[in-house]
Amino acid sequence: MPITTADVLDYLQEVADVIGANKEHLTDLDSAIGDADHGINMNRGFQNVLKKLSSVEDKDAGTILKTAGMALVSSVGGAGGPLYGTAFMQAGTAVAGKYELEAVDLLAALEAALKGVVMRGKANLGDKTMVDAITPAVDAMREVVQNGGSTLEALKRATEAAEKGMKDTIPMLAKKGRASYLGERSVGHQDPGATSSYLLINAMLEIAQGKGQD
Amino acid sequence: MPITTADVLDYLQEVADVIGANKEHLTDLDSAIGDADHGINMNRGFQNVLKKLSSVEDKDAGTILKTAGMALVSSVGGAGGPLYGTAFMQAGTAVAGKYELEAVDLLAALEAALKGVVMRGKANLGDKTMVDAITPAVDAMREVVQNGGSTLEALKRATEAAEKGMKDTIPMLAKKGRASYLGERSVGHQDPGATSSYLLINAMLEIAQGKGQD
Amino acid sequence: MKKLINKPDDVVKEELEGIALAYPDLVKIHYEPNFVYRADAPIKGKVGLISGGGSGHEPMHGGFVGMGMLDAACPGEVFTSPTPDQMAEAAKMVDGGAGILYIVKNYTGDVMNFEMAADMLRAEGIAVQNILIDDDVAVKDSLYTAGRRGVGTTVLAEKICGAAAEKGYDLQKLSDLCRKVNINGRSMGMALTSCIVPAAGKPTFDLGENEMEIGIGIHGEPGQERMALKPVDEITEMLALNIIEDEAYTRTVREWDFGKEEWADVELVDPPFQKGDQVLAFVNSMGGTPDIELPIIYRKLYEICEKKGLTIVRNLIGAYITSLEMQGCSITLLKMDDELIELWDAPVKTIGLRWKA
Amino acid sequence: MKKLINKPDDVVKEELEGIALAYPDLVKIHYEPNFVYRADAPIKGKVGLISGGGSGHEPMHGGFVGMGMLDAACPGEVFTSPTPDQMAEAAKMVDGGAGILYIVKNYTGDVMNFEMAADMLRAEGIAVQNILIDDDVAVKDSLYTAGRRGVGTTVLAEKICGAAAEKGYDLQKLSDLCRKVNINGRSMGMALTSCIVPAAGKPTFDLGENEMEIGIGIHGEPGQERMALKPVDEITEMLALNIIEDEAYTRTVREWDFGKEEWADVELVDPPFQKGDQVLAFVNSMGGTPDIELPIIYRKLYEICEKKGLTIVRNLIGAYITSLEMQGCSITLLKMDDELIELWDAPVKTIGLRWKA
Ligand SMILES: Nc1ncnc2c1ncn2[C@@H]1O[C@H](COP(=O)(O)OP(=O)(O)O)[C@@H](O)[C@H]1O
Ligand SMILES: Nc1ncnc2c1ncn2[C@@H]1O[C@H](COP(=O)(O)OP(=O)(O)O)[C@@H](O)[C@H]1O
Ligand SMILES: [Mg+2]
Ligand SMILES: [Mg+2]
Ligand SMILES: [Mg+2]
Ligand SMILES: [Mg+2]
Repeated sequence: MPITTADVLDYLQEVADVIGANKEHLTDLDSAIGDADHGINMNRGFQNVLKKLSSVEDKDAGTILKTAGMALVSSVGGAGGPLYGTAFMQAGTAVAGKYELEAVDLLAALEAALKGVVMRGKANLGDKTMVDAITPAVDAMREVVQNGGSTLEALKRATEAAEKGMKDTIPMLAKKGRASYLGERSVGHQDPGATSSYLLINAMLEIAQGKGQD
Repeated sequence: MPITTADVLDYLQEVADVIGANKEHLTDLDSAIGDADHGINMNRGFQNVLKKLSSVEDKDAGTILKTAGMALVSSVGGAGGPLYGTAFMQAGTAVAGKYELEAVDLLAALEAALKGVVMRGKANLGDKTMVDAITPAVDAMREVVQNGGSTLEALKRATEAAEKGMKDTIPMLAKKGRASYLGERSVGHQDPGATSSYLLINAMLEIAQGKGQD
Repeated sequence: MKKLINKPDDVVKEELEGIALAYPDLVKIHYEPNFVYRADAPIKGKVGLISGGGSGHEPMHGGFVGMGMLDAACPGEVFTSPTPDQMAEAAKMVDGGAGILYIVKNYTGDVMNFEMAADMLRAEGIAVQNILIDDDVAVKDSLYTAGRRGVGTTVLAEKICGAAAEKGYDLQKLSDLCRKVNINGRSMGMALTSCIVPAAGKPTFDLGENEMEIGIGIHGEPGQERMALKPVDEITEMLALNIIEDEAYTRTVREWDFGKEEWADVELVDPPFQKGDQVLAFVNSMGGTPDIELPIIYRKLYEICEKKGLTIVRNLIGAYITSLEMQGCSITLLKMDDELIELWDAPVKTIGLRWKA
Repeated sequence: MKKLINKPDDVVKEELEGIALAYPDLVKIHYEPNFVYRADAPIKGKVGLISGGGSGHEPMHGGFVGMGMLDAACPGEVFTSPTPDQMAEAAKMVDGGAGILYIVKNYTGDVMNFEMAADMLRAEGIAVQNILIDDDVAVKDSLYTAGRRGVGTTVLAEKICGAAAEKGYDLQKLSDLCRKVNINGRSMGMALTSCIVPAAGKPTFDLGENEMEIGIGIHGEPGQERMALKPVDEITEMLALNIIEDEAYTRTVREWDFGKEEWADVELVDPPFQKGDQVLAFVNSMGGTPDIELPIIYRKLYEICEKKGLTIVRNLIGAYITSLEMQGCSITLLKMDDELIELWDAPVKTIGLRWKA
């Protein structure tokens, strides 16, 4: 069973729920090496996404994702807004016109999202940003998809990789974003953006698993 | 042995020491029902008194006390400055020209001091001010002196009475000074000014006792 | 104690030294006794307007010295009334021959010290009047207390009387104006946190994480009531209603009787606010409350005034009469008329208040 | 959390509502998207000067909207960069036909959002330039960080460029001026206490009773180093020397290339201060530091500048770029020349900064 636009809508609802549940956690992480707003910002953003969805419920996956991206850009602010906003808009462009997404489409969307984040933020791997969670997830997914694996399998591997990438940010010294001002003091803390990225990828897995499909 | 001008100078030194030692205590009392400066103010004032004494060391008791009063007026500030300043100036006027003070002179000085405080501050007995410590002290002293008692005896009784008067301010509801703004909340706290007044009277006793005289 | 200071005993002295270096065109500083005075003082023929009080209320009063406001300000130690010699020396420095008006906040210490100073000046032949500011409605009666404290209205009186002195009001007219401002102004304040007197080194009072003090003055003293923290709309309503619904307040103050040449008891009555009154609304930070919170208070105050039939014709929002780093606020309403509005709008050029100059 | 607010989520909205009620002659407020703009906007033929950033830095930026300073300010949520739609809508509202200059503090979020906004405006045919402020010497290199943060110099740039825009500088000249202010301004800050982001509800960091943070930004974030509390003279010396002895700082920023019609990397170098320089000295409270402490800092700063051969020709002392209720301070030095002095002295009429008007 491919991912349908209903699944995409479910996914955005799931993300909104998960971000809401992790609002304080993300903000705490941002307190340690940032300015204590990442959870608050992301939550405001995805609540706004939910509001905007009703007008595009019957549209293709690309339109839905682009709408979500625009909603994020105009409500999150900070670094997270342009980065995640661009990610969703680029993902939407990658699957423009489609109502059903196969594993290869998902991969294309995630690859486009990552490219968008890097284009906008210019972070390199190891800079202690969301890029450190998304990049390994995209790599893992690509490997599964290129070997003909299922969507579920691809998302499982991607989630594992994102989780590892997220945890790997702990010992890193930040070189981008607000945490970079802390220099050595940024070491030993998990990056909030990498954490939200993991949550966003894990939410895809939850949706896929919820469909009980292979 | 009458009180000499050397004793008066010793007394002012003793007061400066005692106030210095009780600076924090007086300030703490003032924190509870005032603005946390009584000990600081009194200490600054008596340190200034010490500075001004050198020029009047060889003068009569009246001049010494008036000099102390003026030093207090120009350095204590707050309510304490005009009140204690006036007290010392009036006491000085009461013993103007004298180089030796008998019990009756001391009584006259203390009576004048109290009158000065009341003239300036218009507090009544029971208003929870320094008047509540000084008044019973003056009364006790008068009784002893009128019955022909010694200076030491008079000061002992005055000190006891001042101490009781000081403690009696605890249950009082303040009606004058800053504590009066607290209304009912002023009840249960000892008045800082009554406390410094007790210390000032007790210091006279210390000096008299130090002379080992009757 | 966390403060940007060196030694507690040097705070006021070093503050004055900094002001002297920072604003030489505006003010000069005299040390021992300490006072701040207009760089261009004395102004011939103008009444000298002077105030003073403990330090720790900055920008009041030193920050209000300059064209269109005070001629001099006498800073005491933190929260301690200055001494008569400061006040008298300041007066002699700025005396332009038209007399001196002392604006005195009603605290026992301030009142006594300013009265002693006035007596000293008169002995030297200088005409001087003392006008009290006693506007704090948190103090209910004057019979069983030292009377209402002088708080927010002081700032407004200094601005308005400063403009009038600049315009040439004589001592009598200026005293009448100051008294008029005082009886038409009312204030009330509250604190979220205590402050720390530098020389004391610890908070004057302890407040729980969910508590606040209502009815505080400006000396870091506890207020009249401690209560559970509330949303700012409720706090604003509590303060504003206490002010607006305050009844006529009667008390006796001492002023100098120039006819009889002696201090005289004068009975003053504050007329209550009435529907239709025009007011100046002053929302004041106690020092540690940041700018982001003040418009939120003003927003509610505006709504309440509207509901009560009061029209806000002018406002002042900011930290003007403070208690060191205390978090909290006070509200002042002053009934305005054409004279007061014109004087309020007149140019002023001081460290703390400046417009049209 | 002790704040004079209602619901944390409503802070910015209610703040704006209060500002609208308090200063209708000065500014208007647009909601959804939120921005503050001059009551008399647009001014025909004048470049529109716009800034913005997270809320919590009041009076910056909304308090700097008005004659002689900004045309509009875009407030984000507390400590969160505003969004591109706010910035673009604000620009369209105040566009007087001479283009828009965005003054952008160098934070990843602010930079990205303002770039998106500029792209949106250009798509509608409006000329727009983005000039970064990155003046915080606490950030040593730009290769391994997001580059120096934009702090105190922002206030000075807004005042100076505001005066220039009023005088008729075109977009190119105004951009050059803003860049010149930025490369000649340097700042550094410190904190005695953390602050509390309303929506977070607890302090961003915990500091011991005898600790302070050195090298903080303005978002309540911890600084580069935690150390034992020191007397203010030592703190001032530490900040001032870091600023004065800072070497040439080189980095690459993105500006719009009007010739090629694309974003271009521009290398900028901040020239170090030199003996004989004339400077503006800006002593800033982080929000919770009371007025009494600031002149004490200025006093020491003055002494250090003198020793280092810098002449302070202008100063600014107060809470202008803050981090909510944080106690602490920052120091900014800006090298001045005749052009900057004249523009600094020009009339300004905003909520937060006002003279000669
Ligand atoms: N240049 C960048 N590229 C990619 N991600 C970045 C970049 N800068 C910051 N981030 C991410 O953004 C997160 C912070 O987001 P958020 O707190 O919403 O924004 P802000 O730092 O503006 O408060 C960081 O944890 C990091 O993962
Ligand atoms: N009207 C008054 N008459 C007599 N004593 C007074 C009066 N008002 C205040 N006091 C005394 O002054 C004391 C406070 O002194 P101090 O703290 O130095 O002054 P302030 O209240 O101005 O800070 C009170 O404890 C009280 O004993
Ligand atoms: Mg953040
Ligand atoms: Mg006291
Ligand atoms: Mg006092
Ligand atoms: Mg942020």
